[in-house]
Amino acid sequence: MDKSNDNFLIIDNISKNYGVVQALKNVSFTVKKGEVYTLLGENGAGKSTLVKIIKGEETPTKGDITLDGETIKNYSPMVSKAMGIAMVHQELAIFENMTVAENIFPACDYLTKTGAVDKKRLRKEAQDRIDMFGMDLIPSQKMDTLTVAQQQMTEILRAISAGSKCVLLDEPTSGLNKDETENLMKIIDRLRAEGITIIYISHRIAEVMHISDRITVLRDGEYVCTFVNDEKLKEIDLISRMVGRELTKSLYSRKAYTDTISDEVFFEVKNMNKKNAVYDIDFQLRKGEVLGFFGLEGSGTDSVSRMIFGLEAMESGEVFFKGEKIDKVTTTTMVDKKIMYINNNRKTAGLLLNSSTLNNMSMPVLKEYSRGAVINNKRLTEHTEKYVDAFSVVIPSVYQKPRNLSGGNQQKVLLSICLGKEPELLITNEPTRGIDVGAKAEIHKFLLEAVEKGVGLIVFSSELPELMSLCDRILVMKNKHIVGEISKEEISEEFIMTIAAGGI
Amino acid sequence: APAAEEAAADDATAMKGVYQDLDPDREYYLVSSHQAHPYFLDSHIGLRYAAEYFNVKIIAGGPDAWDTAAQAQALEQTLAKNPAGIIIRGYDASSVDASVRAMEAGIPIVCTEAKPVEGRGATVEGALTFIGLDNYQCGADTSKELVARAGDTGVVGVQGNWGASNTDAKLAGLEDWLADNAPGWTICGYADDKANTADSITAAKSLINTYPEMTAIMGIDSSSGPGIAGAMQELGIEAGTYSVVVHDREPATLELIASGYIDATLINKTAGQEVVAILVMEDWNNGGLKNMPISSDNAAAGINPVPDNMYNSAVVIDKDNVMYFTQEAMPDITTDLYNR
Amino acid sequence: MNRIKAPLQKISNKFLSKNSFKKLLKINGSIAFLMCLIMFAFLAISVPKLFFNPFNIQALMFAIAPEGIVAIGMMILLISGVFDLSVGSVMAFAGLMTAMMLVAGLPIIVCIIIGLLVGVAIGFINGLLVEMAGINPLISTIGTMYIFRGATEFLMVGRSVDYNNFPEIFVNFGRKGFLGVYWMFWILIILVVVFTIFIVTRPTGKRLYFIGGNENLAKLMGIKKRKIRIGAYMISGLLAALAGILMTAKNDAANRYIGNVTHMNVIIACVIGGGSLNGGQGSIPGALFGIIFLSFLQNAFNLFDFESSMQRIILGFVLMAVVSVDGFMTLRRQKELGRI
Amino acid sequence: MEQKSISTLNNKKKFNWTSLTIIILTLAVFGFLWATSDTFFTFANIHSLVYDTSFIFFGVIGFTYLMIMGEIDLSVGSMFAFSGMWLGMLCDWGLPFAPALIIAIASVIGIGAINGILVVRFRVPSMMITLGMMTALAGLSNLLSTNLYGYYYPDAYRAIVRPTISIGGEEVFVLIIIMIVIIAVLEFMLHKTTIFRKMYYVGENLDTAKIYGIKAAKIKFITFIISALTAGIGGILVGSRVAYAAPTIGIGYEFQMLTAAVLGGASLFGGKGSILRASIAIFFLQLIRNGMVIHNIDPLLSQIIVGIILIIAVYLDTRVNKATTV
Ligand SMILES: Nc1ncnc2c1ncn2[C@@H]1O[C@H](COP(=O)(O)OP(=O)(O)OP(=O)(O)O)[C@@H](O)[C@H]1O
Ligand SMILES: Nc1ncnc2c1ncn2[C@@H]1O[C@H](COP(=O)(O)OP(=O)(O)OP(=O)(O)O)[C@@H](O)[C@H]1O
Ligand SMILES: [Mg+2]
Ligand SMILES: [Mg+2]
Repeated sequence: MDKSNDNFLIIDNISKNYGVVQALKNVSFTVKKGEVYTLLGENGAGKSTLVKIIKGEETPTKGDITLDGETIKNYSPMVSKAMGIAMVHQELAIFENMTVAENIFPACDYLTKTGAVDKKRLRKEAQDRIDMFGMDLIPSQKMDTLTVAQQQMTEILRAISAGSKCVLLDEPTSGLNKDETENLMKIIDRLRAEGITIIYISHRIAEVMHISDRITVLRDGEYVCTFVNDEKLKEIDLISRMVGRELTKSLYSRKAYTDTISDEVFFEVKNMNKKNAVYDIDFQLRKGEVLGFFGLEGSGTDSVSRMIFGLEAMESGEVFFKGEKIDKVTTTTMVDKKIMYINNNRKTAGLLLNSSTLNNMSMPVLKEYSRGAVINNKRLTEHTEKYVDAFSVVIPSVYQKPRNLSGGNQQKVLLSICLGKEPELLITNEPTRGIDVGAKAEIHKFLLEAVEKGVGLIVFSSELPELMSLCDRILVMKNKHIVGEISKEEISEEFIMTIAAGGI
Repeated sequence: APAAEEAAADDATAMKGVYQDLDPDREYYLVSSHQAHPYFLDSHIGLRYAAEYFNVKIIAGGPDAWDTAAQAQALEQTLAKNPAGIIIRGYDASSVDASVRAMEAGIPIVCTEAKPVEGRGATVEGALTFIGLDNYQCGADTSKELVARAGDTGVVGVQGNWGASNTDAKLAGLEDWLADNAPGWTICGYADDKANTADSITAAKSLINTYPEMTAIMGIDSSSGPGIAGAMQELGIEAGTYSVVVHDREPATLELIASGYIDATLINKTAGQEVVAILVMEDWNNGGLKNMPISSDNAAAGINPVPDNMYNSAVVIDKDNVMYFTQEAMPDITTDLYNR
Repeated sequence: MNRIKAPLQKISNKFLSKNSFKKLLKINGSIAFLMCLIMFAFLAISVPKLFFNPFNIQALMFAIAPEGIVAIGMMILLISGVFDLSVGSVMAFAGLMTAMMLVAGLPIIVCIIIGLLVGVAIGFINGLLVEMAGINPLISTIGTMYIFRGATEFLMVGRSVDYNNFPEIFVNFGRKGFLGVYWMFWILIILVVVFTIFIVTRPTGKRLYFIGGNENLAKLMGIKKRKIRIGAYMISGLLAALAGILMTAKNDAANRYIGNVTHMNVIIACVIGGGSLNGGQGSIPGALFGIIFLSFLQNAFNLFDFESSMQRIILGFVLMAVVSVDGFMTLRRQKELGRI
Repeated sequence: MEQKSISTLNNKKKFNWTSLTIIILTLAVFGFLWATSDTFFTFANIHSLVYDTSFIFFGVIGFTYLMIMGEIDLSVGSMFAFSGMWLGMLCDWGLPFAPALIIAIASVIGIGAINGILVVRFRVPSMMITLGMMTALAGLSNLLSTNLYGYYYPDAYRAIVRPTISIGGEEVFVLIIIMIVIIAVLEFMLHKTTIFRKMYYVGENLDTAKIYGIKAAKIKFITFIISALTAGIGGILVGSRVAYAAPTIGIGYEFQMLTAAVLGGASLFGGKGSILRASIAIFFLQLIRNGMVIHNIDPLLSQIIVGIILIIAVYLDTRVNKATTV
């Protein structure tokens, strides 16, 4: 590890205001050359804002940035690019219409003598990068033919191949599975060995503790403290500094309700198939039970969740709810039967980002709150306020748009919409994706409260701790079908991973 | 009316003999934009008559909508069929180049209806002759007709499809004549009827509502007549309140003359211009017109012996003669020789 | 080292290599190319005499060249994710400007440059409206379409000057050629080659695709999105002006009707040629093949004396079919990947 | 986390000033014309302007709905021409008026269904599909108009738009009353009824609406039918008014409606729009034309004026919106 003492980056008293919102308040710290420096904090803590400022995409309201000993005026993405700073954005940022090679080198870095883009060279350089990091990509392949994980890896390759001195990674692993994450960790190790500075953001604490040299915690836009990542550092320290209070593990895990599970089959899928997506899917959810689905990226869990809710068509298969066969599985029939779905990406589908929260909450319950076709807006507002209160969504008014809420609050709105329908069955796909531990715990609490009231719950998740704390039974998928079933007693991280990653 | 029909049919068959012996494969074309416009009704009648009369095949081609570039394209591609002659419409200059090449290749062209360059003296480049209405004169005649019907003083509003070249010339003639010959008349306002009956009603209503002192309306587009009358009907104004003089012979216009909303309409001899165009080209092909003794050798001298312009004067239709112009009254010529 | 598993990708790769025909179809613009080939074969076999007639070949060159030139600019815009409905108005307005300067007696080259600069300026205005004022391209270019069509009519109609009878050199620029190919067609060929090379090899050309694919990301990657889009609008304006000037030269007259349907034709052609309103795809040869296909279709209509209204009915359905087939293929590929 | 109770917070719905843009513009032009002309503010003139508005109004209903859905229908102009002439053709073939009307309406619905199914099924841009339909319908209309040369529509057909009723001593066209009732009903429905609320949802984010059981594809499909239907009704009314087949009817209406819908606050990205304001925008365009006649402004300038107003209005709208949404 390169432990040279010169500081690569000095953040000096940076503040950032968005209108009345103060995203960052007088944040100062120093990043050394060649270290992996992690920013940790709840949703809305200001991490993304901070790295955007470092990249020059946002201008701080106040404060200075000193890079490589030089205090920068007139900062911009162009300046930071020239200084060798590259960034992986929190949201997938790729050009779907271009090839892998072009996505790795969007600046068309290699030109022939005549000034033309040197395609051969681009491909070769891209292939070199790909090989260097042991990935299975083809430079000439179009991006829209790749899986999300492959797209994310391509984006990471772009950041580290720009001749960078410093790479900013904002939640790069949110779309990656375990293998891919490990691979990324190796890449980061290697970059560190080359003396490249890494600023890293992730909500996955284990990962953070594995890779970081130092960890800075931000809370509500303020600098809290910096930990040196050594043996003494405990997960619970980080978490408590993030949320500002002690957090016990009990909040996380579900009590054993196994005795309350009846033999009655509540929801059942028989022999569901779809070409290139999944095959032979059979499972039952019993009354009072929480069923989990686990699978690595590409294993087909996402498709199963969407197909049983009618978001994708199945080629064959039958779905039974409370003993009755559902003739046509479409989202409309499912919602009519009070089956709700929490989508894994609230931005592309799940929330109307530009409509009021009131409108969002109204979506599934319009019928309930209207006489004939006429909507009763007053009762709808009451309904919205009730749920917003119950789920402690921090929001100035029901007319606020979700676009202006933080990730955790957006997720709570999403949950409110679904629970507002008073569902009998809730299918959740990554119910706590990319939100901080505090919000995560709250959402788990709400979900389990719903289960206690008799709501059926199926959880699709890529986070094992989440599944382990919520579920009575976990089905593991691999290669597009179900390969194993694990009961509450047998659940252990190692066991699940062996099945999912192909040990058995 | 039936009598007129019989007479026309008789004439056609009676004269046929002269042209029956000629090569039966002669093919003439009418290439024009805006084929779907009702205005073409008269052209079709004329061309049916001409096809029978001259025993020639006639084909109409070109775009149905307003697209002069497509007209030029259709003309150029028609040349590939080496026709005996082509009637073109000179709505604008886009067909001139192709006409020039056609004439150079020995395909006679006659331009009817509109000239690419307005103005009385202007000749049409690349055509034997122009046959059609003298728009400027027609405008003047419109004013003359108005004064004849409505007296020496009055206030008149004018509407038309502003932006079309023939409207331009008509308006100029109309204004000039009034200024020179009718000091008692003033033009109070102008409205755009966009060559469209619905918009024409709106335009006429604007004129009527805005200028209470107005006593007459002139409409110089084919949609003007139905538009003005439609406006009067919608506003509950009785027929005859305004002196209305318009152009063209849309069936609706003729009906409105009969019912008194419109005093008179001035029309082109549209069917005639097409018949004469075929006549000119037939005779050109037979050598008659080609060799008229203007010079010892017209081709060598590089001159066009045919008159440069053959102007129609406008025909006035009013209550007294409208029954001879209605669609039912017109001869029903059927022929296999014309494709419309 | 762990290899990242990519089962789906492997499936799609197998699928690709097995079907080289399908692979061919994936090359942008190849559908338009195939459609051109089919039309060509059809015409060449069914009416060889008419199709290969020099008049017809000339007509095709005249039909393809101006719209082809405009289509290059439109395709560049489509690739970068925007479009321009004002191209037709630019053609008319720039042509009129050049004509006015010629009539005023300025040197030809100056007149042409002024006309081209007018096009560039309007393109610049469009670019500013879209990129700086943030007005959607549909709205902003409809606005400029209205404005410059209106300005053309305003400047031409009712003026006593006729903008025609230009110097012979200028007219020959529109009517004559070299080696049997018209100047405007040479210009088209050169422009297609130049812009294809530009798009395929130059970094700026590539950047158009980045911008069209994901404009926000392109901005973050340091691509000067605004500059490039404004530049693209200026090129589109320039090319439209060039086409307008060429048409003006060919007509030997300024013409207010030039380009009144060009914007629609050109967008249709570009979409047939592989462009997309969503941006990020398309190619210059694709645009050319789109125009050639439409010209062949029109040619077939004209050579077979097709009923003119039927032409548009067929054209409309062809467009709907092409767009639907494209959508269907995209959907199927997504399904095969298990994405939906 | 300390949770503020929602009811103590400011939960007054913020008034959206941009929705007034077109109303203010219209009032300004109206006031200007009133002040500068004696003949403008007369019953006859205002009645005429409103009556003229009522025809294209029908087209703009469906057009605006589609824009709310984030789609566009360029075939509305051709549809205006087609529906009227198709009904005329059916009458000319000797059908009694009532069945002819039913067939004409059914055909129009069928055309909307074709647009809808292609867009929904193949997920292609509606602009291109409806551009194709616009071209095809224009060809069809011309075919019809050629066949209807010289044919005068039967009395039953002509009679549709002619009835008037007496209000305060003045004869008012029933069509105007119908228009006002429809606007009121639609504006109410737009804010208060489930189906129209769902349209906004689908317009803003189709995938989201789907997750909550809203039949997004079906609603979109129906909206295409509504668009064709309202344009078709408008065309039949214009046919009734004009009383014979005129092939130039409807040319350029798609752009007029787009101008009106956008001036009325609709966005090309969907999720926004109002029938009331779009109707006011049509009235506004009528005012402009009327003003040009009143002040004897060269009619050739009208395109330039409309173009400039369109750009300025949309520019202001984007500016003001940007300032208020953050
Ligand atoms: N464009 C913006 N406009 C207004 N406020 C903003 C904007 N961007 C960020 N904020 C505010 O700044 C705060 C910090 O946001 P930031 O994105 O930095 O959080 P974060 O720590 O990255 O959260 P997450 O874990 O959700 O990614 C937010 O709570 C928000 O209120
Ligand atoms: N236009 C805006 N106005 C106000 N706040 C904004 C705006 N845009 C973004 N923000 C704030 O920026 C913060 C981060 O936004 P971002 O979209 O990165 O969050 P997220 O990705 O939803 O959260 P997470 O990181 O949990 O996935 C949010 O807290 C949000 O409140
Ligand atoms: Mg963030
Ligand atoms: Mg965030």
